[in-house]
Amino acid sequence: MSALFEVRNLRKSFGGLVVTNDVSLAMAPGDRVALIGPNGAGKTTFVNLVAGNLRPDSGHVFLGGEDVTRLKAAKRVRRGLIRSFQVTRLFQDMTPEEHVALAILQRERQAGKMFGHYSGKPEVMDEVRKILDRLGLIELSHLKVREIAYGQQRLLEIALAMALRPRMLLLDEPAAGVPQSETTRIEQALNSLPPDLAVLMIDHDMDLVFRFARRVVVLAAGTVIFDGSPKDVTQDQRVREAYLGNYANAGSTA
Amino acid sequence: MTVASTDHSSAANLSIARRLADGGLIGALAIVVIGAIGYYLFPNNLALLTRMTAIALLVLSLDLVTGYCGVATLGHAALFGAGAYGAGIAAAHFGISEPLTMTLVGALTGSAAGLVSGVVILRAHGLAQLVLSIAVIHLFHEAANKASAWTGGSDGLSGIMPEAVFGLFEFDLWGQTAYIYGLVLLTVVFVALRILVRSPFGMLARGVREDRIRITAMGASVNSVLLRMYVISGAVAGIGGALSAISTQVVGLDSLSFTLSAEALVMLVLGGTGSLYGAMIGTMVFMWFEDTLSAINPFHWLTIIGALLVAVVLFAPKGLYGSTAGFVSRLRRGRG
Amino acid sequence: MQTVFSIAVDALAYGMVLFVISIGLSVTMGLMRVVNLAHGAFAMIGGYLASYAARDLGLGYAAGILVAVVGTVIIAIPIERLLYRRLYGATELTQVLMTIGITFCVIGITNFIFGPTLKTIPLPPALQGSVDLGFRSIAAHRLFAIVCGLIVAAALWFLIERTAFGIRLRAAVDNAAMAAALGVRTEIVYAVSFAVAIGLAALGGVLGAELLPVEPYYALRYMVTFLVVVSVGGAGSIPGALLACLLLGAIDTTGRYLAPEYGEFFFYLAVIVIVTLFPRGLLGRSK
Amino acid sequence: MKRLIMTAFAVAILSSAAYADTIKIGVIGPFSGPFALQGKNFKAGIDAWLAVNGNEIGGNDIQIVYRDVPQADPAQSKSLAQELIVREGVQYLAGFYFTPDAMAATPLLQQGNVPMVVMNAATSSIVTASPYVVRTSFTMWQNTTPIAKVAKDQGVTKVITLVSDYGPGIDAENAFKAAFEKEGGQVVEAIRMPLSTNDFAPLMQRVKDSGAEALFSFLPSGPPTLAFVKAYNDNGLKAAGIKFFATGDLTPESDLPALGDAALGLTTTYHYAVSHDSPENKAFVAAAQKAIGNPAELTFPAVGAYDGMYVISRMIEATGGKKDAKKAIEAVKGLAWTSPRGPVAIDPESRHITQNVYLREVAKDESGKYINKEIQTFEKQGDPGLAFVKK
Repeated sequence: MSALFEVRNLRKSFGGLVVTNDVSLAMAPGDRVALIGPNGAGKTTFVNLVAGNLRPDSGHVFLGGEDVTRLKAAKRVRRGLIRSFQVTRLFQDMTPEEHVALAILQRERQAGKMFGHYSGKPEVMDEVRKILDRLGLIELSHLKVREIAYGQQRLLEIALAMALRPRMLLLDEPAAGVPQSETTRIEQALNSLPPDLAVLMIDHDMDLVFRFARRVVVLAAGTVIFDGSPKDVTQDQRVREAYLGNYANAGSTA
Repeated sequence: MTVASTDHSSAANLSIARRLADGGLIGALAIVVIGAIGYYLFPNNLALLTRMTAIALLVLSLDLVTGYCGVATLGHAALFGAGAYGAGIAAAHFGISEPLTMTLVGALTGSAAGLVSGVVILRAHGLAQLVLSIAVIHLFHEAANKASAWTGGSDGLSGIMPEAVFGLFEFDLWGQTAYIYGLVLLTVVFVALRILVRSPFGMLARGVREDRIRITAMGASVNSVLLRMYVISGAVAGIGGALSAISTQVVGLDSLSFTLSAEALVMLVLGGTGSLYGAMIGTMVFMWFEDTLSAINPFHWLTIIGALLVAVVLFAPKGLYGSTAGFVSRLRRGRG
Repeated sequence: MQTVFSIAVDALAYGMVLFVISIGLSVTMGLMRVVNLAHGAFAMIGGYLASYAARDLGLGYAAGILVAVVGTVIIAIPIERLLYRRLYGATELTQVLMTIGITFCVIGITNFIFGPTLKTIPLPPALQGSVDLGFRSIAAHRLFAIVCGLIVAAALWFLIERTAFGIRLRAAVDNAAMAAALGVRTEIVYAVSFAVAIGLAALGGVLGAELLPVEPYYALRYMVTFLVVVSVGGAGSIPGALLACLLLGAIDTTGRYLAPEYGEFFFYLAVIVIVTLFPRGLLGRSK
Repeated sequence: MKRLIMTAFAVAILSSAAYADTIKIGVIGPFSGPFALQGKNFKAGIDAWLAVNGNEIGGNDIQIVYRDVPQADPAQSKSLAQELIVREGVQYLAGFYFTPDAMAATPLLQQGNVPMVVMNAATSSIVTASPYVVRTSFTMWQNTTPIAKVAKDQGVTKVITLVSDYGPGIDAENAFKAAFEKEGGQVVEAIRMPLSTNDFAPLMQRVKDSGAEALFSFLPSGPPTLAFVKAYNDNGLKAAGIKFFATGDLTPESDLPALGDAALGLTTTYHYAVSHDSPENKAFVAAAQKAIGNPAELTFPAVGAYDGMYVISRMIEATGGKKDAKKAIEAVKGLAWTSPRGPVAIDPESRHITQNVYLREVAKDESGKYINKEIQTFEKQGDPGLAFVKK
């Protein structure tokens, strides 16, 4: 059986600097994978390559058996490969309700309609309310994004991803910039994601990673140096060295 | 901070009346009322008012791409001029002089010009985009100058004799027909645009202006949104051009000029980008100013227009409408 | 072959005049990030001052250049303090609106003071007449403009890349907050750069006056040309501007020689192609 | 019903204008913008006429209403003309620097019962657009045709033409070609230059390469003429003996101080030179220079405006101050008088001005001022261009 999502020998370099070096990874429906690594390991570049915001120098990305390497970002989204952003990318002058409605309409290929208003579509409004409610944003649905707190903006990022009904979800540091006290909400949201969805989450917060992921992939200097269960990761020699800044030595002996 | 969240359920179930109002009924009413006031206040100056209406259509069309989608252009008159020449050539060379048909032809040629300039201008962003738009308008201008057999070249295209509207209302010296025809066009276009900017597509366009990457991450193609908007914008500008051709019965190269493009941009920013009201208010204020000042002292009005622009940037940076609306909503919030 | 040489000479001469006039705008647009549509207005003020000094006061060409540069900078300083300061970091549309407004005012006032007729800046005898190059002749003042252009290019490059001021300027451009934290007084750096840009505009206005005569509408007439040159070169890049001027000069001159009636088409089609291929300009700084 | 109301409306306006003691004349021209100098000359010519003749004609006060169209903009011109007729109630429309602006207003004349006196716009076809148009300026054909004869008389057989690529330029090219070929000469090359051209060096090189013995040129008066004349000198064409022929548009008096010695010896044909030697012109120049303020700014549109005012005054006299466009036009058909430019007449057929065209040479007068010195006169020139107007 072929994987839902697979990356084969992905490579990308900027100038002489190799940021993604021969990375391969496969995921099945329902997988919860965390991608971790020290600063500058190339995690965000990897997400950008997978999502189609960057073009790889070589290698392939497959989704549901289809090679999507040549497809533009928007087309990958329409096939169910959805991403969130490390720094929220939201429309400052629109409300959460509008955000989610737009995502739903886009998913249903109705966003090109040049008349009517989403509030006139009960099925859209129901879903909008359901999603906002689930994430505790319903109280804020008519405020402009610039008026709501950052933690709530992060939740809205997740809401948008959910509204797009992903098959494969890339979460780029979903809790970045949010105070510890508020991460609970975000974690709840992550736990309530549909079970058959494959999720690849990037994060620094090890507590969150260990609670969420059933598999951990460690990236260092653009290379996968570990792929296994959360309990093994802290024991791994190379991972320790990577985080302790000794990777160069370890690499030469390996 | 969270005052407005109390009535979300009622707001979500917008009543039909409210939706109609949001759909532009108030705006349409305002156009009709202001139009009627203009008619009775300046019954002998309808030609200027008609011209204002035609230019308002151009500025509205510019607002669609600049205000709603964030495209920087100094070449938007290409769309207006294409509409004007389209309608004019249809009348002068092909005998299509029924005003509604001429308007339709203008809208079509305007859209075609929108498609062409969109394809070129959307290849870059920011400053490079401005320069592309300048190149486009100069190419259009030069092309019309060269094709003088069709366009009359620099002498202008004359011989446009529009028939009476519905065979009843003649376009004459006093310009009532032209004015009312223009006002009806403006109202119809306004309502249509009001529906458009509130539609899912309108939301998508605003999204493109604010964050292209997010729009892509929602699965929409930025360029396709922009190009479609450009075509619509072309139709609106083309209707404006056709109105100009019908009401003045002549089309000149100035309708495809950099100057007109720049003036339209100035009017839009003056009124406030990203709002249909801003576009219309900017047009009205600028043209009224220009007309009054140049009648009082044709020799030095440019200085005063310049000073006005500087004053707007300093004291009303979001444009006249944008800044007033912002002020009013701050006042309200202060009380609430 | 002779034709090719001939076109090359004209292209070089025209390109260098364009360079001298436009380079100040490249500084404001690339380094200060202000789309200064009033650039031509300052060049024109320079031209008027030089004409007044050299012709009406009879001070001579060199003194005329000096008066133009110093005088225009003095006129520009209050404008920078009152108006331009608010444009740093503003949106392009705001900058366009404000600087067009300033241009309109300058045109109106100039028209009022000096009247609508052309003003000339009398050339010294050494720059009048033409120089024989063997296969053709070229105007002496054009050779002078070429030399001045090269000197300006070299001096600017040195100022920006090799001096302490240049380092501060680049730091202030790349990250104003960080530069300020490091003790760079960004306000002063900006004011000085603005003065340099205006001085260059005035210099260009004087040197280019034989080609682009001084009259009130100068400020609007050549606005687009300056803007195009700078963006094709890449705002803020001195070598880029030089390359763009030579390239556009060559395209324009060749077009004018071979098919003058389609000159405009060639020029703007070339601009579209270049800008599409190099959205940041030929040698633009990346943001 | 609507027609009826509108007719009543119209009658009300027309009659109120007809019995007023003040007769309004609407003047449309470029009073601001790059062509403001030409508008200023319109105003100077009109003011000069009023200063000399008083602003009362046949017991009626004259009031001039100016409207500004900075650049060729027919839509604006038309709406201003409409406003002048309907709101201001003007009895006469005058001015019009650009052809499209004049063309745009012609459809209003019949319905508005208003004659139009074109004081500058120089395309032949304007007078054919409406029977209510009279022109007191010139046409490109009129001023260009004689220079072809001059060229031939000087023994030139091969000419290259360089004209600005727009209506008047193309008119000039066609006129020169027609006239020169009729004289047995040959136009070896015809170059059209974009209006925005500011570097003429490559074109001058091309003139040299063409093997022509002379060049004929038309550019609208303005900044490029300076660069053009300088390029002619700087690129060694003058030294190489290639003759320079043009219409007077290249050497208007207002540009001569700027052109300086570079222009000395240039030969042009034109209908008017400020230096024209006649008592009528002396009186005109004195009044017009006073009106314009700076004497150096006085140039050709002023005389078109001055004569236009004369024509209008005769129309007012003929109609007794009443609004009657047909009668007014009939009254001036065939009208002949001595203008500051010399003897002129309104051709009864075309309603265009028949006048002398002069060959002039740029020279210095006794006081060291640059002038267009008249050296040859082509008498009673009509407009040859009318034959080529598409019916």
